[in-house]
Amino acid sequence: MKRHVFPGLKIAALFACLLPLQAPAATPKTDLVWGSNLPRALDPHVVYDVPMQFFMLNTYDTLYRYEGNPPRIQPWLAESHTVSADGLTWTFKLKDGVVFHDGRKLTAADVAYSFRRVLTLKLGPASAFSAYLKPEGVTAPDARTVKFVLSVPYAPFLAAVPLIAIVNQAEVKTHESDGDWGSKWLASNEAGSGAYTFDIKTYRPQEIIDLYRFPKHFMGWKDNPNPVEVVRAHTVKETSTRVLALLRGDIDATDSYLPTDQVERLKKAKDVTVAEDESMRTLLIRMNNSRPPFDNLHFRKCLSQAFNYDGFIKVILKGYAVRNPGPIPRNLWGAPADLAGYSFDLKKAKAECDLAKAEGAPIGRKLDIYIMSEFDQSTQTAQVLQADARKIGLDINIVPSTWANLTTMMGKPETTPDMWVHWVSTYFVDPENWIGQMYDSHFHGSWKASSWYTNPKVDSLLAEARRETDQGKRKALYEEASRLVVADAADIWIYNTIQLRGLTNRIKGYRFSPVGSGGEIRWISIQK
Amino acid sequence: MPVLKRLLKDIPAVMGFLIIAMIILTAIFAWQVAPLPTEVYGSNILERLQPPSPDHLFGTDALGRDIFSRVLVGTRSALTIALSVVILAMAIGVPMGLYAGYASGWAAELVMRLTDIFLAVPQLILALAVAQILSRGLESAMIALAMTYWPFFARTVFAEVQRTKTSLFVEALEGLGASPLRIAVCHLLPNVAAPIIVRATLGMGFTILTSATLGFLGIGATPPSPDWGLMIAESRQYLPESWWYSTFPGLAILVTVLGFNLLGDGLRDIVDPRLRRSR
Amino acid sequence: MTASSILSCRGLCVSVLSDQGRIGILKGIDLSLQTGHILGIAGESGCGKTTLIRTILGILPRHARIDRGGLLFKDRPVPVSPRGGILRGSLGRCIGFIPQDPYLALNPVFKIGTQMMEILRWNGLPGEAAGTGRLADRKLCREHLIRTLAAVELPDPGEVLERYPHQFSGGQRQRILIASALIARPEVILADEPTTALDVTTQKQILTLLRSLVSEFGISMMFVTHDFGVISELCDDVAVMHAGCVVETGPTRRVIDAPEHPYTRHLIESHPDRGGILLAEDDGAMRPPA
Amino acid sequence: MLRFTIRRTLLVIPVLFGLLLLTFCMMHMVPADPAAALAGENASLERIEEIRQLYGFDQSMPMQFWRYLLQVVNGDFGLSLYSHRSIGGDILLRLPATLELTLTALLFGTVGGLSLGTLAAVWHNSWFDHLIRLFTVGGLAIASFWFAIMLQIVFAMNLDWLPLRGRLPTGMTPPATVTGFFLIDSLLAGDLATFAAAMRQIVLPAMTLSLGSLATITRFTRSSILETLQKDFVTYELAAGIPKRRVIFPYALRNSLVSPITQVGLLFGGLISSAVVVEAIFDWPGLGSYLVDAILTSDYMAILAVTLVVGTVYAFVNIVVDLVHSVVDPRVAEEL
Repeated sequence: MKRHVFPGLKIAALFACLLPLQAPAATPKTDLVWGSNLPRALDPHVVYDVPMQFFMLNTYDTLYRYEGNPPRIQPWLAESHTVSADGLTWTFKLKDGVVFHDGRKLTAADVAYSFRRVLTLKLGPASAFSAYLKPEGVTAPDARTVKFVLSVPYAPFLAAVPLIAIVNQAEVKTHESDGDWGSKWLASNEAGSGAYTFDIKTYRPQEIIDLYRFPKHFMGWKDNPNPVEVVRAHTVKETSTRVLALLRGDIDATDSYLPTDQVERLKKAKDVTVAEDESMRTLLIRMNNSRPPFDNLHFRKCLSQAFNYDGFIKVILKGYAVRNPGPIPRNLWGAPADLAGYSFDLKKAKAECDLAKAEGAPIGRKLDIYIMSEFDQSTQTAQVLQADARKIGLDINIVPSTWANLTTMMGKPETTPDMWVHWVSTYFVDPENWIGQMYDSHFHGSWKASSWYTNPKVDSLLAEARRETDQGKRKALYEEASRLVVADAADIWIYNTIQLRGLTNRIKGYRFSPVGSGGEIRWISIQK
Repeated sequence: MPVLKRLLKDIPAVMGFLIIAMIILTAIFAWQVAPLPTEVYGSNILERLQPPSPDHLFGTDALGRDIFSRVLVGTRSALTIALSVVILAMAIGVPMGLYAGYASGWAAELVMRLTDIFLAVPQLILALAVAQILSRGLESAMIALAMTYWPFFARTVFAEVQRTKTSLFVEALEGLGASPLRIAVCHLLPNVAAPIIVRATLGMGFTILTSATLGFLGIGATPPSPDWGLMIAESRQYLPESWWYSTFPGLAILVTVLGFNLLGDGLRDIVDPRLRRSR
Repeated sequence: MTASSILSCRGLCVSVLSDQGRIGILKGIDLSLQTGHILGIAGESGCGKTTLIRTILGILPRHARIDRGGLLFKDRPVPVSPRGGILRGSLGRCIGFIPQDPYLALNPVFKIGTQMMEILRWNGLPGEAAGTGRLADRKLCREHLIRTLAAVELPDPGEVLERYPHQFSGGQRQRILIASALIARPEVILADEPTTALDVTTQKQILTLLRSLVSEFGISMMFVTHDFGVISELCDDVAVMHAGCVVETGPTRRVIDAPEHPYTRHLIESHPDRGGILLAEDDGAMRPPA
Repeated sequence: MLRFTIRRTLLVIPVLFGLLLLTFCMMHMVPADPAAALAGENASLERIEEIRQLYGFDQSMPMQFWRYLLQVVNGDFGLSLYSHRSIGGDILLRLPATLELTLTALLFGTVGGLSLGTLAAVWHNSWFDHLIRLFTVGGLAIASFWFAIMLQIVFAMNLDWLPLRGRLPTGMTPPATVTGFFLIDSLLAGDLATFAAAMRQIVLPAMTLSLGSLATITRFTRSSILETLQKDFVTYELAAGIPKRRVIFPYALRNSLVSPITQVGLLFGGLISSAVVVEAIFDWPGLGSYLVDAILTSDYMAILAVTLVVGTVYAFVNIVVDLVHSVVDPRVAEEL
């Protein structure tokens, strides 16, 4: 009887039969599966963040490029450059024989078009230039010369040049509509000259990007006998999933922010290594210096000493981070080598708190700390502070939020929260990227300057460092500014990141740089 | 009490009742019962991610807190959220349903079309959108859940009122000149109380599930609150080694929701024998 | 009257298992249905009429079983299954059934044609081997069904097959059910109060139809009812049941005119429409064929 | 049938219009200024004003609503505040993945639920029946995100039987798009290896997702069959000589389908809801994970667009359910 009654069972049995079929090994020998996060869109002039760096460094070229750790700026598309004595006119000479992926020759006009495009769209990387460079300031006097005329002298200009990908002007222009500079098209396409080309057929936004080696890349491939032919970049969202995928060989590389709890496990595994590289990415707790009780120096000093730096770095992060006591990453010039900063001492913290109280600071109120809930470390940081501050009678309330909401909130001191946790990554390798944009009151209103810290002495030091072209003099200026900001306990600076990336052992020649975090595939060769 | 007698005969419903009674007691005395009350909020990072042991029955979490104590204290927040949401949804939905069911005309029609619109999107999706529009945090999550749950009450009440309003006693009251408000509140409402209670009981379980989901997505409760959904979300990056971290809060959700569902089913069978489903 | 009995019960005892143990429902039933006759079975609800029908049809519920006695079909004993019921297959297509409530007996979600075809499928066309679950020739079967529907005086039988039960009135549905009972051209039909759910006019029409079908197809029928009016109109013989026993049996006229058992008398006297019974006696057209 | 479909579809329009109005109102309650958000970090005031005009944020509310209505009807949900990509395009790319997952889960749930429910009803009050009853209550009490994680721990992490994440193994090329459903497209392309791989990938997420519908459908099938078996027509069919297995399947089962089927519409809502977290957990590139991303980046336009699209899909699923309902039970079609 049951034979007739339940066709469902037959279907179920059919499904069951299919299950034991092992999926065929999908990865050929010269393919590489990259398991890091992917950019939200593909236009390097619109989006600029860490996932974009991966895409941009592989598919586009730039005038100069950072290589190595600590990063050194190197000529790339440009052969050389000159600066006028007043620091306003910068002239770049291009290399010969560079071709785009469609075979067109790259000329100075493409470079000028790319910079103008960024400066007009005013998105992504534009903020590094908008204060001193107008679109009209970029010209191409001849096919191999690009000239930039700045409106004010700006020493970190060269450091920011590697941000701008050079796009194929002719190709982008054919896809322009309504004066959008082709941004609708470029959001899901690529028009570069980089070492890899992008395949639109298999593209799935934020899910899959397939890259193919570009044999005619201007650098040539002589240095790499076994290059990666195809890069299949897949987003793997959850870190624990990512680790498992690496262990099972589903992917060849994770992102470079492995949770420290997983590192031990990967180190024990046979075919996997963990690349540990100190980067330039600082973690800090921001304090809104304009709002009581954070306007009180004693109170800020109290909180600075109420955070368990060692416990956080040594126990929770298992030592995979380096204490960074000031605003500038300790491995970058401009960070004072002897800066001690603050250390965890609840007794001293309590004493500072009492002083603040005596001065009338309202320390009894509930203090909000905003976190980005998608980052576990951001939560943990807030919780470590919360737990210890409770011991000295401070009531800290954790508010989860998102990057987009937080950056909107930083526009005004009234909407800026009491505290928030964030990282400052390497957008360009110059102290300006950190202390310059974080503590100069000119930048108030941007998320980087969200402490609303005001100190005229610091402002003038930073302004001078911006004008000065001699790096030795600039170093001294930044060191002095750092000491002042730390003495004011403007924020709670915690660590400089050690980037951890899991790699399978087929990967050779992995090169880490804080810019791009080691995602430049052209250096990697595959062991056969 | 014939209702109670019939309920006692229904073994699953009695089980549900006992589970809920236990959970309510746990919630009330959570701080007394929890073996390590200081470790509910206070971190103890030297003892992080310990597996279950006699000291820590359910192990410890990433900040070295005792998961057993946190799960126990978590009953408080789970019940508070569920109760607030259900009461709030009732406060909106019941008057709406009464009005739409008893009065007629365009306003009543509008109320029912409004419920149509709210029911046109699955509750969780709408709640996500609403919670996102309000600022983040537990309060907005609760408001979002109530905002999206009231139509269920309105529908239930509407249907019941439609059924009873044509009955003789209502017509008699109308004949006696009782005011519509009086009829609705004093005479119709008690008649629809039973289905409301059933809906509310089932809604408690449902709300606990949904709010845990919101917590899991980072929209509901905030750290360090011992919210079950949040705990599971926090546990994910420690898998599969720290299996206990996600297992026990999940079991807590399962047991609690099971309790409410069992009781709710039992009540429904008694209130509406036509809907006898499980037997 | 020729005394050949086509179907008879001999000391039939049926009991059910309940919370209080086994309870006897039928306590030694002796009955016989004469070939070509209509046997009325009268009695109040609860007296065991339905159980008797179910026993004969072989659809006793799981907790019921035959304790003693049995059935004879054409004087041959009908086998009993190990579970204690009649084996349905052993009577097969020789027996047809008309249920009580035409509103409930048809499956609402299938077309009439589908349902009748299914019955045909398991009973087989007349003259063929008994149903095997397969249909030999759809066209032939369809023609057979249309013929059968025409026999119960349903207009446009081809159309009837394509429609759903809810599209018919109660009387029409009962005709469909009668047709269904006739599909296999059985020798015996069991009718379980087939007219109680219908209004008086329809009831009359159905009874007339039944009578004419019985003579047309040469069928013997066992007709269960609690209504002596119907019995007097339709039946040749009557058996009166009370509390699981047959208390009186005999030709209809004799039993109505001179009931022997006090219970029979009580039944006849309590009939609301005694006049109807008497009227029927005088109505020659309603008389059984001699 | 056609008239029924058309009328049923027309009934949906006012509801969707209301939903549109609701999302429009919600969009204007958002704390962030959409123009400022679109302009990006460090944008100048003039640039924000330009964008405000370009997108019509400076017009009157009814005008804005009209614009929004026209846009949405054309499938244009504007640009994502986060990726600056077209939201409508991205949703269209991701919708098939979600539909494939939810429909597979629904298939698991329906086939499994009908089988389990029928078995439980046929073996009424046996140990199997009791087990099934426990499951039907328990299955609805399990948080899907937790169940997903548990399945991952057991089947993917520890036993290593099934893949952990994704729609295809990494490095495998998706089949040529015809329907957007990998299971169907791979079969159409005759690519059995891809089909098998896609099948393995979908098992865990679909199992997680189907849990609720499996429990519900089992429960309704079981009680419905028990109820049907009490019906007169079942007795009649038995009496007419139809064997019991035939009476149960298909006759009684078809009668009992009505109440489980009416549940399917409701269940689909639950499926879509659970899909949000389940997709996020299994990295399933569908609408659900798109929504979670949008939430994490406060991409309001995208959130509201997903809400609208889900509402539309939900409405149409309910129409299909009603159509199936009317096929199963001919009386329904005449009521409307």
